[in-house]
Amino acid sequence: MKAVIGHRLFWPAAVLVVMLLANVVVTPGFFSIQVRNGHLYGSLIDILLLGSPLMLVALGMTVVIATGGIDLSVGAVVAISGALACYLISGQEDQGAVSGVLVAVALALVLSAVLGFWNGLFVARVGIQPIIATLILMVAGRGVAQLITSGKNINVNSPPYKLIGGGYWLTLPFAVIVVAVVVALTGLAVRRTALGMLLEAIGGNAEASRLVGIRSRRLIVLAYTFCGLCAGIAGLMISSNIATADGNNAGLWMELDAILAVVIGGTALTGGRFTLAGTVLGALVIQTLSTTIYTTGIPPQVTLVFKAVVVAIVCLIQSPAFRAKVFRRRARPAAPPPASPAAADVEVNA
Amino acid sequence: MPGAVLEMIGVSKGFPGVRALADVDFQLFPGEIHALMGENGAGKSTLIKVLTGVHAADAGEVRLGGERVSVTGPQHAQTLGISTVYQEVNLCPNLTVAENVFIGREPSKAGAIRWREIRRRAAELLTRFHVDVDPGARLGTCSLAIQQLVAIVRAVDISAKVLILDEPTSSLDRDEVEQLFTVMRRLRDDGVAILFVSHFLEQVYEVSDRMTVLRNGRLVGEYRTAELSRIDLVGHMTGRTLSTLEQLHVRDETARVQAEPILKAQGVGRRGAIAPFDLEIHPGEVVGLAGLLGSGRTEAARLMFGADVADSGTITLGGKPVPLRGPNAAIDHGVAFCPENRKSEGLIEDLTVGENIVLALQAANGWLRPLSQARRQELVGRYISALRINPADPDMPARNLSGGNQQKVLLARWLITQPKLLILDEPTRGIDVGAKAEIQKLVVSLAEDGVAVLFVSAELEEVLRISHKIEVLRDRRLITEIGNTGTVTPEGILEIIANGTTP
Amino acid sequence: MTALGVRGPVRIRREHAAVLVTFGLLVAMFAAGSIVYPGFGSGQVVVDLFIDNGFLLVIAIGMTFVILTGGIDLSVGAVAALSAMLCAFLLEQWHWPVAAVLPLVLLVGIGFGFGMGYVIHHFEIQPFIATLAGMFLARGLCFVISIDQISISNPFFTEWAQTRIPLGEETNVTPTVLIGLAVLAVAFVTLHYTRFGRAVYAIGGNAQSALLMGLPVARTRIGAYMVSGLCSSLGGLLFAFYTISASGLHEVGTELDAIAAVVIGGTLLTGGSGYVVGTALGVMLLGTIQTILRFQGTLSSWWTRIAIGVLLLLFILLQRLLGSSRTRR
Amino acid sequence: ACGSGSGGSGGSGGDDGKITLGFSQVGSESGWREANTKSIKESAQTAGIDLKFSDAQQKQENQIATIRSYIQQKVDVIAFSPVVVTGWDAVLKEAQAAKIPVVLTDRAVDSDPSLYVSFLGSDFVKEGEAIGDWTLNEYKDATAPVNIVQLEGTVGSAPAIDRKKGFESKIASNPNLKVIASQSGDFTRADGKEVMTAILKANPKIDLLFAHNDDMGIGAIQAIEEAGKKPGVDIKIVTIDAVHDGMQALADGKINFIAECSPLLGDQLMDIVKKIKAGQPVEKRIITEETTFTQQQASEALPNRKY
Ligand SMILES: Nc1ncnc2c1ncn2[C@@H]1O[C@H](COP(=O)(O)OP(=O)(O)OP(=O)(O)O)[C@@H](O)[C@H]1O
Ligand SMILES: Nc1ncnc2c1ncn2[C@@H]1O[C@H](COP(=O)(O)OP(=O)(O)OP(=O)(O)O)[C@@H](O)[C@H]1O
Ligand SMILES: [Mg+2]
Ligand SMILES: [Mg+2]
Repeated sequence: MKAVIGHRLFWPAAVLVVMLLANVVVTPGFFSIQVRNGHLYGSLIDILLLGSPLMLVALGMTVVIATGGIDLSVGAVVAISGALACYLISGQEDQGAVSGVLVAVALALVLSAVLGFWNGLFVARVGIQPIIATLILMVAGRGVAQLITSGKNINVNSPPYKLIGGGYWLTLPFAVIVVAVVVALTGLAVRRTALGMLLEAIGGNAEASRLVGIRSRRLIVLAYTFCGLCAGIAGLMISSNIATADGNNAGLWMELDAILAVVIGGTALTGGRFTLAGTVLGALVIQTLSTTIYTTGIPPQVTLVFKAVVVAIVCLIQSPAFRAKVFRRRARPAAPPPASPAAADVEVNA
Repeated sequence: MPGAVLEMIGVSKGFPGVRALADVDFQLFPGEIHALMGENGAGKSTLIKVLTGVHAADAGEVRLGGERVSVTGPQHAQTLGISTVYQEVNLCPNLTVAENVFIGREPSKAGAIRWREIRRRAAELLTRFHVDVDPGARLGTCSLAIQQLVAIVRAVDISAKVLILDEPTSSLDRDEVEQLFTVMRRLRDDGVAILFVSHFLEQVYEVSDRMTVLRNGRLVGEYRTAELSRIDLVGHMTGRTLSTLEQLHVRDETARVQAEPILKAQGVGRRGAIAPFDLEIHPGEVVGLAGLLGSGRTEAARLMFGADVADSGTITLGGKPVPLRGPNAAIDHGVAFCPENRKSEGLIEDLTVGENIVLALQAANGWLRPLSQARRQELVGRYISALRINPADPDMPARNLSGGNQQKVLLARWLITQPKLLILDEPTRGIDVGAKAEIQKLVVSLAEDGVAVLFVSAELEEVLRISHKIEVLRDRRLITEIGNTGTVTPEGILEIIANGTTP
Repeated sequence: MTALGVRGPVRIRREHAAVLVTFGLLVAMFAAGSIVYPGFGSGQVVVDLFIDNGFLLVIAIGMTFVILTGGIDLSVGAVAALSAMLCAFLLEQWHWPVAAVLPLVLLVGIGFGFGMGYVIHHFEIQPFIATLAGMFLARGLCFVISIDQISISNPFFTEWAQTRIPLGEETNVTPTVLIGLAVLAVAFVTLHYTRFGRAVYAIGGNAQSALLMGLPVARTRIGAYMVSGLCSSLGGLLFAFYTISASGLHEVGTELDAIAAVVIGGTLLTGGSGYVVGTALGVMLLGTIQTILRFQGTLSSWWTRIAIGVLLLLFILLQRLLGSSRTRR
Repeated sequence: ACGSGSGGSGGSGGDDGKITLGFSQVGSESGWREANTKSIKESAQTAGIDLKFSDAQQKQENQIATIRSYIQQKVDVIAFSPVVVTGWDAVLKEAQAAKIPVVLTDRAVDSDPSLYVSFLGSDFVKEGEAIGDWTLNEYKDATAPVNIVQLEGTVGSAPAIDRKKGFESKIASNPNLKVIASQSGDFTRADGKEVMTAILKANPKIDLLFAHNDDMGIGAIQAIEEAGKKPGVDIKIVTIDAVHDGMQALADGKINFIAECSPLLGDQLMDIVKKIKAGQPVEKRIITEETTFTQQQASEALPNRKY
């Protein structure tokens, strides 16, 4: 029990579970999953599917935040990637051709990675503060996306492209599979190699990392490139899901949601220690929150207040200082005398 | 005898997995200098932090002037008349020296801070302590020793009933220590109660009246300094009877001179930091850098590692000139460097002890070639026990370690890479007597195995004890090199520095 | 960091130099604008810069306090909108007197700051997330108060909004500009001549050390957020003066503008280093870029954005090049 | 809309050449807006008017500053699509003091009408009412309750508020018509789809969907199709705007009815500008010629739609 509560993922997971349960109370069929049209169908599947882009963006963001940076440009990259892919596909004779879609997807992803690389260069080479370096791309990138779409929606009608963000494979949403694969690969890359440790070292103490011989610049550039790539995939998913590239609105304010997901997951914005699983949980919490708002019929004008309250509760619950101060004070009169060391230990660890 | 000004009764403090203090009693009287003794991790700093309210005690009470108080934090402690210098410099690097001395109690008129007054008074204070530093300099640009002095100046200037000094002298030279002691004695005579922590037995014996010894968080006893011999003190601290305090004179002159120098610096210098100098280090040789505070030892060491970039001269490593644009080039050639400021430049506090230890090796391997779990455990385990890092838990966050143990972690980090040249900047800072002897022994045995060591220490005796040759620096200039023939004494070196003999 | 080559006093002057470089670049940019676009180089354009960005200036000044402590405040735009909304609502729907509304609104801003600061300090919640929740809450409350936009018809307000203080021929300023400049002056004095201000810098330098040095860390940190809350709601009121109305959609994204202004002005996001004067320059820079684009007047929406990005980039690169060239490594 | 072509020859008669029009656009938040911008740019060119264009990126302060800067630049006429309804008095007075006539496009403001010369645009309440009328008519024989879902635009924006108002005021007369869910989809396709997906799960029986613009409607159609229902049949859909994609869906039978909100204000605007410059009187309030489309009408109109 102690080990479970002490685990760093306990609280984000608990919050997610509570939120899902709350939904069941309001919408009894919330947990039901059926097979419809040959694929899984249900609210939980929706959450996974619609949360996929956010999970990816937050994943990249986690790695950047681990190095002590931040990437505000992810929303713009999401828009650019979707716009470019749709632009290329819509220009093709046969939109359904797999090869054409593959080329478009590849180009969009390369461009996204290049944009991430560009951010990385500014942060690591030129030495501009990450928030400003990426702010530039956040502003200009949105313009680039609109430039590609000429400010209009680009519709595509391409079944292979539709698969990425809205299709199903083996009854499972393809996007969810992609996310699972990317998360797994990232997890392996980060924890099975020394990458994670080195990134944490850079975020934890940049000067000490330099003196220990870590080639931090390369790794920082790598982190931003990866983040750009993740945002690129997310952009494909979003545009594929609605079969439209919306350069104006795709990924708008997504950077805030992504950072929020990272933080809810338990990674500190100051850099250093990070957890990918926590980030995935954080993204799911956010997606569940939106779905909850829609299904429970919270009026639009109080949506934000509701969000604020939930975010506040989530954060307070997660904060050891809060739990110590509030719950202990209340628990104290009832607590057994300090003679029982086990009880004391739990308190320390809780 | 007047009543105790400060008293701790039955104080306990535990951290997850560690019992840092267990039922400790402690008394401090006005007009005494009281030394708190113990090995690394014995609980000295924890006791001090409980006293000043940084940590809340799990049990026990603190009495001030006979009355029970519950100190809520350093600010509260200050208002109660307790002024503290904590271990490791705890000042604000982004503010000026003068401001660090006065912040929180700035002289002001009608709410507006009087800067001129601050600068004037700071300059006065610094001169009084013979600290030669511009009060307007940003603290972060000053050497660690200066920072330590500034912290002392600040604490002493806060006129208090109780003055607590946690390892204030770890980076200081004799002169500075002497000045500090003069001030301490004067304050004692004025009735101030002083709590003093140091791993230098000579200093403790020189200045303290009484001492309290801790071991593993438990009180061993309270003694009058005059009545306790050093051997007994060490015995109390370590719980063992120790005989290795003596010298270790193992020098083999013949082997090293013939070999090619592992590092050769020609005209290497950096404007504003250190004048161009020449230096050769051979395999198996221990080269000591001696000089007074601010003489440029750290700067010289950093240039040879590429931590700072030299703006003149060439460095030859293993026979080839290597441009050092950063630490990586040096590391690739087998150079290792333990910086003097372990908190900001060495340790990565977020990471665990084990991760900190393997970091240098892993960085050299590159991220794609991780150490296998087994090898990692083996290496970490070996060095934790070899250096007696305590607690011996590789998964503990490094920030939770006591100061001395953190230093050992840094040493382990570089030893693991099996360097050809090991640059150690104040490696024994804050390390207890037993461990210090072990580190010195380690350096000697490394040298016997053919490793070259560049050894920087503020403690001349230590430099003399283990180095084959000594480079003497003054005013950021290397003035001479002397072979350590056994006739050289600390006084002799001081004389060279004073006379400014140039080769 | 230990002993660097550069000695203290030189270093400090270098920091001042960074502000000077920013100022120089700003002037250069303005000069370039004057040469390219007719009518750009007039005094009124400069003054308009202040008029149009007065509220941002005030908000960014508050943000400077928070960033100096090493925190961040995402709620500023929403708190500003809420303040304007509350003000408009009380004046128009409940017909409260101006003398009661204005102080109350400012108090609400301070209260918001206090709440977020309290949570951040005592419950150790990351500033980003605490203020993000504050942003949601404030923005949400706007819509709870009124989903519609509210026009302010209060005579005092409309009077003030149209007051112009002449500065020579053809050039005049609004009183809000003077308020903005006054806030700047007060902030400068507070940061450099009061204990509170110095403690703000100390906490940003190293909060742990500041605590051990016996500084009132809790009070200072919460205070910084209260200053930011106050500045936000004052900024919101200025905006209400500027538009004589309130809307829940006002000042969306202002937090990013404010952060950008602060950081462009040379303040480190990690805290402890920076000047409020730099922030003012940062605000002016953002304003100047917009003005240039307005005078250009031929760009499509997307080229406008791209141009903003490019101008920002050029500016920051030049700033980096001419300013503190860190020769350390 | 109405074709003015090239009315006068080379701008206004005895003036110093071309007319300069300063136009401040809200932003570039949607395809509709882009069509609006394009129309204005193209019409200005054909009309030989020198257009100064600026994008306010959804910020009122930017728009006010832009208008100020047009006053500085001494343009002949200022036109703008206000971001919000309120807060324009001060800057409009400045324009008046500088004797520069102002024309509002697309959205109205609540300032004193004497401060601007003319308003050219749509009436969002009317659009909502048109939808409401259609709904009343469609379900006039309904005996059981009709479950309506509403996808609102951006919270607090004028079109969202007014369309909702217009719609709800109309359907209030029939107690059978019930709005069972009303959520904001932010005027975007992606959000429209996401919101509808969730609402479909929570509400098994939905009869009618009213989306505040075509984009959200199209997003919702996808959600409905993915839920295995037939848009336009199982769930009837009504929207506003009549942009190309919407019209296509209408013609395809996936949408049942659209109230037009035309972005093509360019020609009309240029006409007004010229009239003003020529000293001719213009109407205070010109509602763009807008209509409504049924599926039948859509198929007919589709081939010659410009946007
Ligand atoms: N914040 C903390 N969390 C967990 N353990 C801690 C913490 N601070 C100290 N400890 C542990 O408490 C014990 C006592 O540490 P303390 O710093 O008091 O030692 P010390 O006597 O000052 O040693 P040194 O001479 O090395 O400074 C050590 O085992 C240390 O690891
Ligand atoms: N008294 C001083 N006044 C100003 N600057 C100083 C002073 N002492 C040291 N410095 C700075 O530190 C540099 C040399 O310090 P360094 O750390 O190399 O000395 P050190 O010999 O290692 O002494 P220590 O490590 O004991 O401080 C000088 O170049 C100077 O920049
Ligand atoms: Mg200690
Ligand atoms: Mg040194």
